Parts: sequence; structure tokens; C-alpha cells
Amino acid sequence: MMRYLWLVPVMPLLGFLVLAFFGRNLRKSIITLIGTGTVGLSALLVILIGIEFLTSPPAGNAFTLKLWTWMSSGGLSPSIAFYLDGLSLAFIFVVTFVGFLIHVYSSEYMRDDEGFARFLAFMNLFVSAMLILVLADNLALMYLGWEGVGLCSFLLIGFWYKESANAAAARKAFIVTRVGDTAMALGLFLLITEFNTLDIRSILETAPAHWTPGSAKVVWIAFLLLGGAVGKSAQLPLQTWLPDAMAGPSPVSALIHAATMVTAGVYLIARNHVVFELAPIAMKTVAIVGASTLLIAGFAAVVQYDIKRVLAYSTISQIGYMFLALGVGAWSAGIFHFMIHAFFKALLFLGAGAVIHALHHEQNIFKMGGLRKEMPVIFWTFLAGSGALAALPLVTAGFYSKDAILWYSWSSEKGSLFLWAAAFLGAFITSIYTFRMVFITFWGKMKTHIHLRPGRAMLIPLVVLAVLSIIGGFLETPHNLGHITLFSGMLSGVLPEVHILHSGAESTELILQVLTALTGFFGIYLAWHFWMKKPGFLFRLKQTRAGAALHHWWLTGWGFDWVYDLLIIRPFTWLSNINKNDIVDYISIAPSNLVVWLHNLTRRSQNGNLRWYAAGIALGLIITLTIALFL
Amino acid sequence: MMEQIPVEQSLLLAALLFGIGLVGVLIRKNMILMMMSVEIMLNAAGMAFIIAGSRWAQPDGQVMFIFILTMAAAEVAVGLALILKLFHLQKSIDADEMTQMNDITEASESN
Amino acid sequence: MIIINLIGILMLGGTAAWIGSRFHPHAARSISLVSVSLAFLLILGYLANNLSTIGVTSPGAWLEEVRFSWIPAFGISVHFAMDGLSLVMILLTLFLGVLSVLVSWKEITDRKGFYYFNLLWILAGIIGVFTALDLFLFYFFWEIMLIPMYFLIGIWGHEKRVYAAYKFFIYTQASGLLMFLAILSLYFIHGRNTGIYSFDYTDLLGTQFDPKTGLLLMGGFLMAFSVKLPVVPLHNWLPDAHTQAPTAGSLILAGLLLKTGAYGIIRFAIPLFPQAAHTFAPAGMILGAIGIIYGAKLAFSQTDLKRLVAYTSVSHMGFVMLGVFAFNQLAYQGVVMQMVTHGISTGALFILVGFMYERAHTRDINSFGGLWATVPKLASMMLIFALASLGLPGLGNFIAEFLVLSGSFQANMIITAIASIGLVLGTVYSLRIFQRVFQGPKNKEWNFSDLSWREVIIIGSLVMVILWLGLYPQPVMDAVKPVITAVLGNL
Amino acid sequence: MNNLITSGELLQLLPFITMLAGPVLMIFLISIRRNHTFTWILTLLSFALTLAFAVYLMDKEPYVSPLLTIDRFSLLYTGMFASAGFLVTLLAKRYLDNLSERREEFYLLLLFATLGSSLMVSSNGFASLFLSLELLGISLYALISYIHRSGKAIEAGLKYLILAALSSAVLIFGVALVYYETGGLSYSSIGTYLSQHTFSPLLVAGIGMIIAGAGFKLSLVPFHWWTSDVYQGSNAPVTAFIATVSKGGMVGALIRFFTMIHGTEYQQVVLVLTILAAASMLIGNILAVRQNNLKRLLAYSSIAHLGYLMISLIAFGDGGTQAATFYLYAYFATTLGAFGVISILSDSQGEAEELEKYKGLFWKKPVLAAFLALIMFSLAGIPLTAGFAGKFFVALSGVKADLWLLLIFLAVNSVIGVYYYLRVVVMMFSAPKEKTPASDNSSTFSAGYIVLGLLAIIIIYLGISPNGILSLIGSAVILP
Amino acid sequence: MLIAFYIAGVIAVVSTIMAVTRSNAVHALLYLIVSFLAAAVVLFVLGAHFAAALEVIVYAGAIMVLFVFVIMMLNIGGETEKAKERWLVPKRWIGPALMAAILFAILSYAILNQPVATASLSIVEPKTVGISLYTQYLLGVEIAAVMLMAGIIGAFHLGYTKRKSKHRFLKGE
Repeated sequence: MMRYLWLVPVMPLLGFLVLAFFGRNLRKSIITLIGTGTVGLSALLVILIGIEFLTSPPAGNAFTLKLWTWMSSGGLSPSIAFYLDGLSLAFIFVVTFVGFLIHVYSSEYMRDDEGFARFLAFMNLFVSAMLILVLADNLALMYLGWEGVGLCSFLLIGFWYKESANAAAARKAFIVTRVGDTAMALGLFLLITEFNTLDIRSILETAPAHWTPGSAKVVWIAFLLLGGAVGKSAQLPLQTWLPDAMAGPSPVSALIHAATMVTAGVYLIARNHVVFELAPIAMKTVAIVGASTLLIAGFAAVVQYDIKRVLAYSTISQIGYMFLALGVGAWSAGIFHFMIHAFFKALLFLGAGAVIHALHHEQNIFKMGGLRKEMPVIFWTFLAGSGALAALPLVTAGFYSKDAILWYSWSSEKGSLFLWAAAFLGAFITSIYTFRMVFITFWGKMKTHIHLRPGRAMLIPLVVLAVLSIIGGFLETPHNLGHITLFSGMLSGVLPEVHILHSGAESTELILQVLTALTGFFGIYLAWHFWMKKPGFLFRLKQTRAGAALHHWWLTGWGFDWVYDLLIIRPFTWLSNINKNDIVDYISIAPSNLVVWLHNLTRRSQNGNLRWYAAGIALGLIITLTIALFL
Repeated sequence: MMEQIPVEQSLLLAALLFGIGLVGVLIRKNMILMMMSVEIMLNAAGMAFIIAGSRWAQPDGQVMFIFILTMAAAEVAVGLALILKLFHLQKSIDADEMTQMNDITEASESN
Repeated sequence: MIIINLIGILMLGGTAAWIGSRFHPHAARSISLVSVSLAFLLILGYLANNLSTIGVTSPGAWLEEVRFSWIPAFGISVHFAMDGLSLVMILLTLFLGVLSVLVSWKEITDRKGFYYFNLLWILAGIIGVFTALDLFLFYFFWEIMLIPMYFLIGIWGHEKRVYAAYKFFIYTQASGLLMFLAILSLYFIHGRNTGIYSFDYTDLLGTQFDPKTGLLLMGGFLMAFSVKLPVVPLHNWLPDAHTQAPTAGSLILAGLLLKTGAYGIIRFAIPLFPQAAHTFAPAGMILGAIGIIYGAKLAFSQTDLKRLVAYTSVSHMGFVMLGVFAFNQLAYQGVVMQMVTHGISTGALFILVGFMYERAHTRDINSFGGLWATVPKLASMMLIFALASLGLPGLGNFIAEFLVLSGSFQANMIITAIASIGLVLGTVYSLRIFQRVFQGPKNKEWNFSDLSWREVIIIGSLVMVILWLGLYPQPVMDAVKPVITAVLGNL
Repeated sequence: MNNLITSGELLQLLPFITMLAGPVLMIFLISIRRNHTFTWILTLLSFALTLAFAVYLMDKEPYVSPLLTIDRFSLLYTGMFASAGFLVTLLAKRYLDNLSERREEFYLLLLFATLGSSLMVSSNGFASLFLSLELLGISLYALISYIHRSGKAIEAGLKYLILAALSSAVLIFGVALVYYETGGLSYSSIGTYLSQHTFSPLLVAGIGMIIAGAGFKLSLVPFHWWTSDVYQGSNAPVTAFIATVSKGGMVGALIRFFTMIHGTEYQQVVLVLTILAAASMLIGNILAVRQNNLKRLLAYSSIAHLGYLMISLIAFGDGGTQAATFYLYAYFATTLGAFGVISILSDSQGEAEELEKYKGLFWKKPVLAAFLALIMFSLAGIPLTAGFAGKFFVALSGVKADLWLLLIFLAVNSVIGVYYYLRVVVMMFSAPKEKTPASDNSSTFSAGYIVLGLLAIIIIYLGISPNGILSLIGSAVILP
Repeated sequence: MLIAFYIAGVIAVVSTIMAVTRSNAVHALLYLIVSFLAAAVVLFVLGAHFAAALEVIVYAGAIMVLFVFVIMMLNIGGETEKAKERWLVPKRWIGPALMAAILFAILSYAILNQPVATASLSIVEPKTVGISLYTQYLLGVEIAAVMLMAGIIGAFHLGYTKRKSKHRFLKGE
């Protein structure tokens, strides 16, 4: 089965090609069939391959499928080759499976859009690119997928291209991530310089012998790769594009900007974990980036009133958790959180999409309300997702994945109190903003007329994802709660175990778990209190100058956009405007102007006057004689 | 043998005449007088040849003088004919009025 | 012999087109299409016959060589030779040549005979440049290709064509003369050293200089090549020429003429003056980086679509300059790939802009907007090539830029790091092309028709090639490998 | 009397005698009955015979007398002048047909002028040089003003006359000084003197004045003033003649003179020539840059071209003389072609000298325009043309002699040159103002077209395959 | 003889200056004839008797008479010149005079900086001149003859003004 691995990315690619070339001439049902079918087939294939992989693991717990040599020059010869191990398996499963669900959802959600075929085509292309990204056996090919997903993100954010704002958001996403990508590319160049290969496995195998931990080269490489990861995963300081990326249709937000693409950074770091472990300072940076991102995004989420922006900031924040996990060396915890997050965040986005869809493209939560009764399925599934996001203890998957991160940020040898505190505070804020959103949206009075009710194709994915958000956590539970390690077991061959510093402090773990659970509930209470019960307090707070400023500050995502605008964009456009006509041009015209000037000067000497000419000749004679005699 | 005539002085005389002739060419507006001034210069050159010929006791100097004379005659013939023509056309033989062709009125097109 | 045949077919074809146009108004384009296609088929046939030997020739060996005496008194001979590099460039030339005829099919309505005459003679000149091995002959062709190009811009160009044509000609002529002087002194230095007075490349290789002279002479060569390439302070002819030229003219300028500069550096400037090249290398790389960034910046500011694309060429050719002075296999492979892929992608962009211009009669980027739904095919094609131009993996340009940068990174990390800012800037301007035209609100109710079959064939073939080069560039890289090994071996 | 001419020597003088016999015959014919066409044919015949004799004598014994040395070099130049004269005659026919009376004297003067030029190259001393120079000059005065109802022609003639006489006076005064110092008029005796003595100031002054006088004929800056006005004022065939034969004669004479005295071994001479060359290139080109009168433009361009040519004169021993001669060939063909076009386009409306007149020419008279474009490219030194080969050889000799300053000047000025040559081309290719139907009177033009066809072949031939001419030039040694 | 040389020289210079500066053309010409006569004396003193004779006969006699003739013909003796020329304006003559002075200074420098000791002048008999003219310079004489012929033809052509019909090229003017 595994030799058909190449079909996994190729199926959606085929779908893309068919839709791109003939999409406009096909009936919608056929478009749906092709668009979702190819991804579905892929998902099926992944499940079959996964089963085979897990039941009869190949040698070395990894499988490589080389298709052809991409470019070979001077020893460097990256191939078009796919590499399957536990890590990539986890990723392709999420990508194809969640992707399939979202495709199904989209087939109804986007059906009436004039660009339906285009939408599915891009989605298919995205799935394909994402699969190439995670399956790549070398970093060059990974870079291909990496840029490919960026492209699809660009195309899909700007899907409703007639709005300038959407196009601008798309551009912003592409350019900001491209900044990270460039750093990553430099990292690749440095790797080439060091190893003359981009083959991930050989790099990982030779790296420990090649470098002493903390040597300058490896630190540089780790930081440059981190640059790429930060860009793609919308972490500090390149997180600004993700909230704007919500301009795209909700399924896009669900698939690309929540479940899959934005976690590519996590994948990249996990993939190159050896490099990062050799560069402790980079690891520390990853953790700090994660911690600070999760906080900043969390606070920003609290004040957002666009439902998708709340979710976007929450995504940034959750990816911050994953980074934190990676940074403290809890590799599999990070990946586990990725998977769970993919489930519940996709669910939340799809649910939000359904709401938006139903309310005639209304995204402001303050104009919603009371949908609990009107849209029960949506409500319940959304609640399940929110619970997972807020990590409600025991019943939600989010609890297990987040708890692991919290624990390791405390207990890992790379962890610290500060990291834990940040994560803890983050968890608290998470529950606040999550339930703020839930309460405002689903409780209270109806403010908007329901325009359209979701059909089956939209509801089934919601339900499936809700179920996964609940039960997904049981793949991996803390050792005081059953100690299931199905997930980390799958990754054990790929990613190293976390080194726990405070070993044996089981009581600590329990205390922390309880603490976390309690703060979660406290957050929910606060949300209820401030937004449902006594909304006046916050309103008054907003009236004060400091409150307003804080509100505005958080609303605009801590002003990063403003800073970038001031420091980079404005100088650049200013320069572009003043130098539109290329200053070098003036310099290059100067000689010709000089010649014309000289021409006008000398022209006067040819005045037609005979005596003047004679005088000229006499003068010439004098000059000639002077030169000949006296020089 | 004759008295010593300083060669330098005679050559200086030729050069002086040459210079005066040049001044004539430069300051006269009358075409005829311009030509006349040229004749002065040519004559000075011929004189220089004779001095040189005398110095080397060779006939070549005088031969050259004769050639210059011939040339001057031919030139004057053509030149005066031209001046006559000019007078017929312009009713003037002022050199300064002979500026039909120049670069200043040929206004340069700006491109 | 194939080289002579190619040049001969093109020259005769051009002349025949000119004469033919006297008899039938459409004869010119048919005749030229036939002759360019014939030449293209000829070289494809050659390729097919020699496929096995191309990648495996020993470094420095020629695939094809013709040589006979021309002006024996000065050691000048007609010496053409072709190796992998030349072959690749000839293929590109003839491929774009066919397209340029097709592009002109409807665009050119007056003075067709003379137009196609010029078109074909440019191609002949370019092939001459890519194959001439006698420096005198090289200079000869170097100049020959200018004149028809000059006419092409000056007669069939847009509103400021005369100015652009002048600028183009004078820039190239001025720099060419410096090269000419350098060639002459090279000739004499070599003659004095060895007693053999010859303009032949193979003879002149390995001439010894004192370092200063070597640097000066290489400067002469580099001047000419830098102007063609173009390297930044010498680039000013390019935006004007590209903007004002007719579509086929821009295609050939961007696709081929610029490549002669790169070719010249690889073939002549560096092998002839290895020491000087080493001395110059850091400066060369800095110039490359400046070109990348400055070109990108200017591209971003332009409102004229063609001018915008023209400045992207400046930026892209900066990679060539950067790579050429990195002196390693990776970078050189990248440079060759850049020569090819830039020819395809920028050529395609010019063609697309030309299509737009044919429909809208304006190139002002601000007058467009939201045209995606109106002309989806055109839009997707534009998107593909905008993406190619920003170096999206999977398309040929990525391979080129990736290889160049990874090669030059090994030579100089800091300069390369600065140069790679160009990747971001490339994104900025490439997206601008696409978004301003095809996204956002509609500025005006344009009544466009989408691409016709002829246009789809033109652009489609370019898409195929750019995809092929992006996913499987190995044949090209194999073909030039011996050449690169030879060049690097000389250093 | 060993100095009298023997019959054998008479044979050796045949090319010159032909150019003399033609006019004499014509004078007789004119006195009987004027017949333009017949005179024309006779003139063509004279030139053709001269050329034939020159070619014939190439392999014969050279003629050496106290005044003239007729060696391969002078025969080469004589042949060149005769060919040029032949072409000018062809061009002139139509011109003179339009003149109502007295057309025949033109040919007499033309032959005399050509004779003068040829003799200049053959002169081995200043006596004969001066005489032949004046023969050329006096014939030219009349030729320039030949269409003497035109104020411009008279003006040009008078300007040329006064200035030429002035420069002749300067030249001959210089010769007198040189003679005073060296005691000889022939180049060889001067050369002998110089090889034994150092340069005295008087000699320097003398040679300086000679260079000034020669510079006038070559229209080198700062002796160039007359050029544009005379070019403009005289009729096109005569302008062609002035631009080519008259300058060529002086170039040949200078080459011979410098060869005999080894002039370029003297640093003062080289300095003066260098400055003249540089100034000519620069000023000539700058004056031409935005000139709107084609004839004046060509005048200024000829100043620049003589500047280029001077490079090879300065380089001299290093293949310079050959380069100069080759350049002259190229320049002859090109310049004749340019004025050929002008004379073909000139009609009863006047001389076709305003660039405006050439607007859209390519679409009206493509053959003519293509030819003029070829001329312009040749002048600009673009490959495939004689101008390129010429410039190549000049630059080659310059590089060999390490004349870097001049070479840089050459490069810079070529660029300026390119601009205004292209301007002419642009004019022709730009759209015509109004659609005027091509006035096709090709029958009367046929002679002109033959000239152009011939010249086009020559220009391209010289540009592509200069071997033949090169070996011819290479074999044309100068006898002492 | 030396005295004769100096006197003749001074007369030549002075009369030449007068010739160049007189506003009346006829006066100028007459001064010039005086100058030529003085020059003839100088030539005689220098030992070139034949040349001196020719100077008087041809230059002063023939050529200058031609000038006078033309001036008479055009009737531009004094008035035309006077009306247009403001003679004593230094602007007119100071530049040319300065240039000529510089030129003269340069030439004087060259003449007086002679490395060779003052040479003596010797008389060259007309006979030797004649002999060399017809032996060594025979071809030169021929060329001079052709030159004269050219001059005559030129003058003849240019002097012809009989018909009034215009050249076809010039009808527009």
C-alpha cells in the first residue's frame, strides 16, 4: 500500500488540474464530486497506509519513496521523494481527514458562489501542497510545499477578490510569511554549505557529529528555520497576517488558517528537532516566542468582536502553546496539541462559518445572540469545540493536550516557572475569551434574523469534528489519568522523549492539573459575569481613557501593524514614490545633456562670418605653434 | 660678394609682412581688400623662400617664388571673378554680409 | 555546420520575408514562421540525435565546431562552436523566436516585410553571439543584433519609441566599444607574449597579464556585458527599451538579448581573465545584490505595466551577476537556469502585457482592476508567471534563484543574505502586477475577450516549459555541466 | 639633359597625362561645339582610363623624378581618386542637365582637381606638393561656385578661396622656414637633414605651419571652420568631391611626408597631431549632434572622421599607414554614397539638405533610404559595413601604438556619432508628414542609382571581406 | 646695401600697414603697390634679381592692376567702405593685431633662436634659376601651367553673366 504514497498528494492535485482546466464548464455536482472526492480518496489512502504503517512498520520505522531527482548539481541533489514516518503520518492524517471534512462542508457552504469550482480547485491544490510539505523527504521539496501552501493561502484569502480589502489581506499574508520563508531559505543555504545536502534524514543523522551543541552555525540555522516557522505559524513577531487572513471564506480559515498550514511551523521545528536540540538558545527562543505569543494573542482575542478574528487570535495563541511545547522539548505534546487543535479549531471555524452563513454574512458577535435555540446542532458542536479550546477538564480533548504542555513547561528540564506561568495565564484567558464568544453568540436575545439554515453536508463534518474534539484526547492521557500513550508511541521513533526534570513529582502534577481546571472554570465564570450578567462594568471601563486605549491596543493586535507600517511599509512606499523615475536615469542623461550644451556652445562659433573663421584659423595656428614650440 | 645682410633680419621682415597681411585678412570687410591682404601674406612667404634660397645659394627659392606668383595670379583671377559675381548678386562685397550659411539661424529642432 | 545553417536560414528567411511582403501582405509572417520553425526543428533534430552525448562531453569540448579563415592578416577567422551552454541558449532563442513570430501575427499591421526581416535578423545575430568563438566575430555579431533591434523599437514601438531606441543603441554601442578596445588590447598582449596574433578564443585563453591590465581589460568586457545584463548603474536603457518595444521586441529583449550579457560573462569575461575575475568578485556580487534590490524597488513603483516588468528584469538579472561571481557549480547552474527561466517567465509576462495592451490600448496599471472574472484564462496565465517571477517553487525561476543563492551563499554569506531580501521584494511587486490588474474593484467596464487559440498556444507552451523547468530541470543542468566544469576549472 | 622626360617615363606618367589629355581634348571640342553628354562620356572615359593605367602601372617600375615619385602608393591613391572622380561625374550629370548653359567646364575642372589631388600624393617634395595643392584648390574654387547664380555657392566659393589662400600662405611660409633650415625642398632631403640634426625652433615652427596648412585641407579642428559652409554651399557632387578627393590627397601627401621624415618619431609632431585629432573628433561630433542640415551634418562628421583617421597617422609605423589608407577607402565609399543620395534627392526645389526632407523617406523610396541607412551605419562604424572595418583597423593600430587617450576619445566620440547618425535614420523611418506619392523619375536617376549600387557593394564588401584591399594596401610601399 | 635693405624694409612695412588700414580701397591698393615695390628692392638686395624683377612686373604690375580694375569696375572706391566701417574703433583691430603680434613673436622667437651661426646670403643668378626651372622643375612648370589653365577656365566660367534665365534649381529663390 505504501508504494502508493505518491497518490496521496497527487489525487488532490489531479482534482485541482481538472477543476482548473474544466471547472467552469462542469455541473456543480460533478465539481463537488471531484473536489471532495479526490481529497476523500486521499484520506482513505492515508488511513490504509496508516494502518499498514502501524501494523507492519517498515524498516527503521520510516518509508521513503523516491520519484525522480529534482535537480542535481555539485553533489547537491534534492529529489522529488516522499518520506513517511510517525510524524508525517500524523500530519497527513490530519490534513487529509480534516481536509476532507472541510471539503464536504464547503461543498454546501460555497455552492452558490460563482467561483465554486475555483474555490474547490484551490482547496485541492492546498491539500496537495500541504501533503507535499509534510511528506517531503528533503528540505527543498518541503520548501516547495511550504511556498505552495502559502500561495493557496494567498489565493483563498483573496478568494472574494473584488473587495480590495480581501486582496490586501491576501497580499499581506503572502508577503509576511514570505519574510519568514526567506529566512528559512537562508537556513537551507547554510545547511547546504554545511552538509551539501538537504536530505532531512541525513542532516539529522550527521548533525550531532558535525556540530558541538551551541556552535554558531547550528544556532544560526536553527534561528533561520525558526524564522520560517514563525512566519508560517503566525508567531511573534510575524503574527500580524493571520487575523487579516480571516477575509477568506470560513472553510479556508478552518482548513488553512487553523488546522493545517499555520501549524507547518510546528512541523518544521519538530522535523528538524535535532538541529534545534543542538542549539539550546534557539530552543529557548522557541519556548519564549510561544509563551509570549500565546499571551499577546490571548489578550487580543478578549476584545475582538468579529467572531472569526476571535478565533484567529485564539489560533495564534494555541500555536503559541505548540511552540512552547516544542521549546521545552515536549515534542510529541506539541504535535498532539496540533492534532487536537486541528479538530476543535476546524470545528469552531466551521461552526462560526455556519453562523455567519445563517446570519447573512454577519460576523460581529455583538449583533448575534440567542442562537442556542435556533441552531441547536451548531450550538452543541460549537460548545464542544469551545470546551476543547478552553480545555475543560476530562471531557474535552483539549484538556489532555494542553495539560501535557502545561505540565512539561513546568517539569521539563528546559521548562521553567515563568513558562508555566505564562501558559497558565494563557489558559485562563483562553477560557475567558472562548466563553465570552460562546455566551454573546448563543445566549441572550436574538438580534439578527436567520437567513439560511445549514444543511446536512455542513452539519455532518461539524458533528464528526465535535466527536473528535471530545474523544481525541483519549489517545494520549497523563499517567495519572490512565496513561495512554498511543500518540506519543507512534512518534517515539521520530521524536525524542521529553526530559523531565522534576521526575516523580506526581503530586505537583496533580496540583497543577487541578489548578488549571479551576482557572478554566473561573474564566468561564468571569466571562459570564462580565459579558452576560454585568456588561455595564466593562462598558464603563471602556469609557475611561486608559480603558479605551487598552481596548484599542488589544483590538489592533498590540499595535504590531502600526509599528510595521511606520518602520517598513511607509519608508518603502515613500522611497518608491520619490524615486519612481529612477534617480540613476538622471545621472545617465547627464552626459547627453552635456553634449547638447556643448553643441549649443560651439554651434555659435559656426556663425558664417568669414573674418571670424579666418581669425579662428589664425588662433589655431598660434595654438599649434605654441604647443609645438613650447610644450 | 655682397655685404652681409643679416639673414635673421630679412626673415623677420618677411614674418612681419606676413603678420601684417594676417591682420589685414582679419580686419578688412571688403572682400577685395581681404584678398589683397592674402596676397601680402603670400608675398611674404615668397620673400622667405628667396631668403632661404639665397642662404643656401640655390635657385629653388626663386623657383618657389615664381610658383607662388603664378598661383597668386591664378587665384586672383578666380577670386576677382567670384567677387564680381558676389557683387552682382548682393550689390555688396562686404565680407560681414556674406553669412547666409551658418549654424545659428539653422535653428536646431528640439528633440 | 548546423550553426551556419541556423544563421543562414534565419537571415535568408528574413530577407525572403521582406521580399515576399511585396507580393502578398501576409507572406512575410508565414515565411518567417516557416523559417524560424524550420530552424527550431533543425536544432531539435540535432538535439534528438545527440541526446546521449550532450551531457557527457568532456569539459571544454565542443559539440559542434566550424572554422575557416576570414581576415588572415590579423588572425581573424570565422569560428563558430557550440557546447551545452550555447545549445541551451540556441534552443531558447529559437523557441522564443517562434513565439515572437506568433505574437506579432496580428499585432503588426504595417510594414510587415521589414518587421519580420528585422525580427529574424535579430535572432540570427543572437545565435551568432551565442556561438561565435572568434572575438572579432563575436563583436561583429554583438553589434549586428543591435541594428534590427533598434529598428524594431524605433519603428514599431510605442509612443516614446525613438527616445528608447536611441538610448538602447547608445548604451550598448558605448559599452560595446569599450569591449572592442579591450578585445584589441587582448589581441596585442597575447600576440606580444606568444607571437601568435589571433582573435580566437581558444588561443586567447590563458593569456597572462599583469593584474592591473587584466582588471582593466576585464572591465572593458564587463562593461559591455553589464549594460546588456543589465547591472544596476548601467540599466537605464532597459526600462525604456522594454517599455517602448512592440511585444515581440520586448520578448526578445528580455528573453534573449539580456542573456547575451550573461553568456558573455560566463564565456568570455571570466575564462579570459580568471585572476581579475577573482579580484572583482566581491564587487560583482555587491553589484548583483544592489541590482536585485534596486530593480525590485523600482518595479514596485511603476505604474506602466511593461515598465514594471522591465524593472523586474533588472532585479532578476541581479541574480545572474551575483551567481556568476560566486564561482561554484551551484551558482553557475543557477545562473544558467536563471538565463533560461527568466527568458521564459519575463518573456511570458511581456507577452501577456502585450495581450492586455492589444485589448485595452493602455498599459497603465491603475486603469485596470477586477478583471479576473472577465478574462479568467489571461488572469491565470498572468498569475502563473507572476508567481514564477517571485520564485515560487515548482516553477523554473525557483530552481534558478535557489541554486544561485545557495551557491553564492557559500561564496559570501552577507551579500547573499542581503540579496535574498529580493525574494520578499519580488513577492511585493509580482503580487502587485496580478492584484492591481485582476483583483480589487473594477475600474472601468473593459470589454475584453479572453485569450484566443493562438494566444493560448503561445502562453500555454511557455507554461509547459516553465513547469518542466521547475520540476525537472535536470536535462538543462546536465547539458551545461561540462561547460561549467570547464569554466570553473580554468579559475 | 638627364632631367628631361623620356618616353618611358611618359608611359609611367600615363595616369596623370590622361587626366590632362581629357580636358585638353574637351577644350577643343567645346570650342567647336558644346555637347554635354559627349563631354560627360569623355570625362568618364578619362577617369576610367586613369584608373586602368594606375592599375596597369602597379606592377611596373616606379617613376622617380626630383618632383614626383609614382610608386604603388601613389598609384593606389590615384586609382582611388579616379574612381571617386568617376562616381562624382556620374552623379553630376543630372545636376548639370538642369543647368541651362556652360556645363562642360565642370568636367574640366573636375579632372584638373583630381589631377591635383593625385599629384599631391605623388609629390616627393614641397614644390610639387604646393603646386598640385593649388591646382586642386583653384579648380575647387570654381567648382564650388559652379552654379554661380546661387548666392550660397558664391559665398561658399569665396569663403573657401580666402581661407584656402590664407592657409596656403601659412603652409608655404612654413615650407619656406623648413627650407631655410634644411636647404632642401624634397622630403628625402628634409629627412636626411633631420636624421643628422636636432629640431631647431624654426624647423618646429615651419613644420607646425605645414601641419596647420594641411590641417586646413583636412578640416581638422581648429582649421575646420570652412567645412560646413562650403559643404552646404556647393552642389552635392562637388561636396562629395571636396569631402573625398581633396582630403584624400592631403592624407596621402601627409603619409608620404611623414614616412620620409619619420615624422611620428618626433614628440612635438605627435603632440600637435594628437591634440588636433582629439579636438577634431570631439568638436566635429559635438557640432554635428543636433544639426538639421544633412550637408552640414556630414561636414562636421567628416571633421570627426578625419580625427579618427589621424589616430592611425599618429600610430604610423604600427600598421597605421595601412589603416589610414583603408579608412580612407571606407570613408570615400561612404561619403560618396551620402552625397550621392543627396544629389539624387535634390530636385528643382533645391538641394535635399534639410533633414526634414528625409522624413519618411523609407516609406517613399525604400531603396534610397535603405542605402542612406547603410551609409549612416557605416559612418557610425557598425559591423557589416566598411566604416566598421575602417574603425577596426584604426583602433587596432592605435592599440598597437598604445595611444590610449585617443582611443578613449574614439570610443566616446563614436557614441556621440552614433546619436546623430541614428537621427538621420530615425528621420527616414518616421512616418512622413503627408502622403506624397513617390515621384518616380527613375530614368533620370539611373546613373545615380548605379553609383549607389556600386557603393553599397563596395561598402558591404569592405565590411565583410577586407582581405583584398588590405593586401593591396599592404603592398603599396612608399619609395624614398 | 645694408642701408638699402633697411630703408626698403621700413618702407615695405609702413606701406603695408597703410595698405591694410586705409579705408579707401584705391588708396590701400596704391600703398600695396608701394609695398611690393619696396619688397622688390629687398629681394634685389637679397640677391634674387630675377625675383625682384618679377615682383615688380607681375605682382605690382599685373595682379595689383587687376585689383584696381575690379575696384574701378565696382565703383566702390571710398564711400561704401567708409559708410560701413568705423575705422578707429579699437574693438575691430585690437584682437587681430594682438594675434598677429603673438604670431610674429612666436616666429621671431623661432628665427632668433638659431643654433647655426648667421649664414651669408649669396646671389642666385637668373640663369641658374632658369636652368633649374626647366630641368629639375620642368614638371612643376607643367603643373603651374595646368593650374593657370584651371584658373582661367574658372574665371571664365564665373565671369559669364550674360543670360538672365535662372537655373532650374534656383527658380524658387
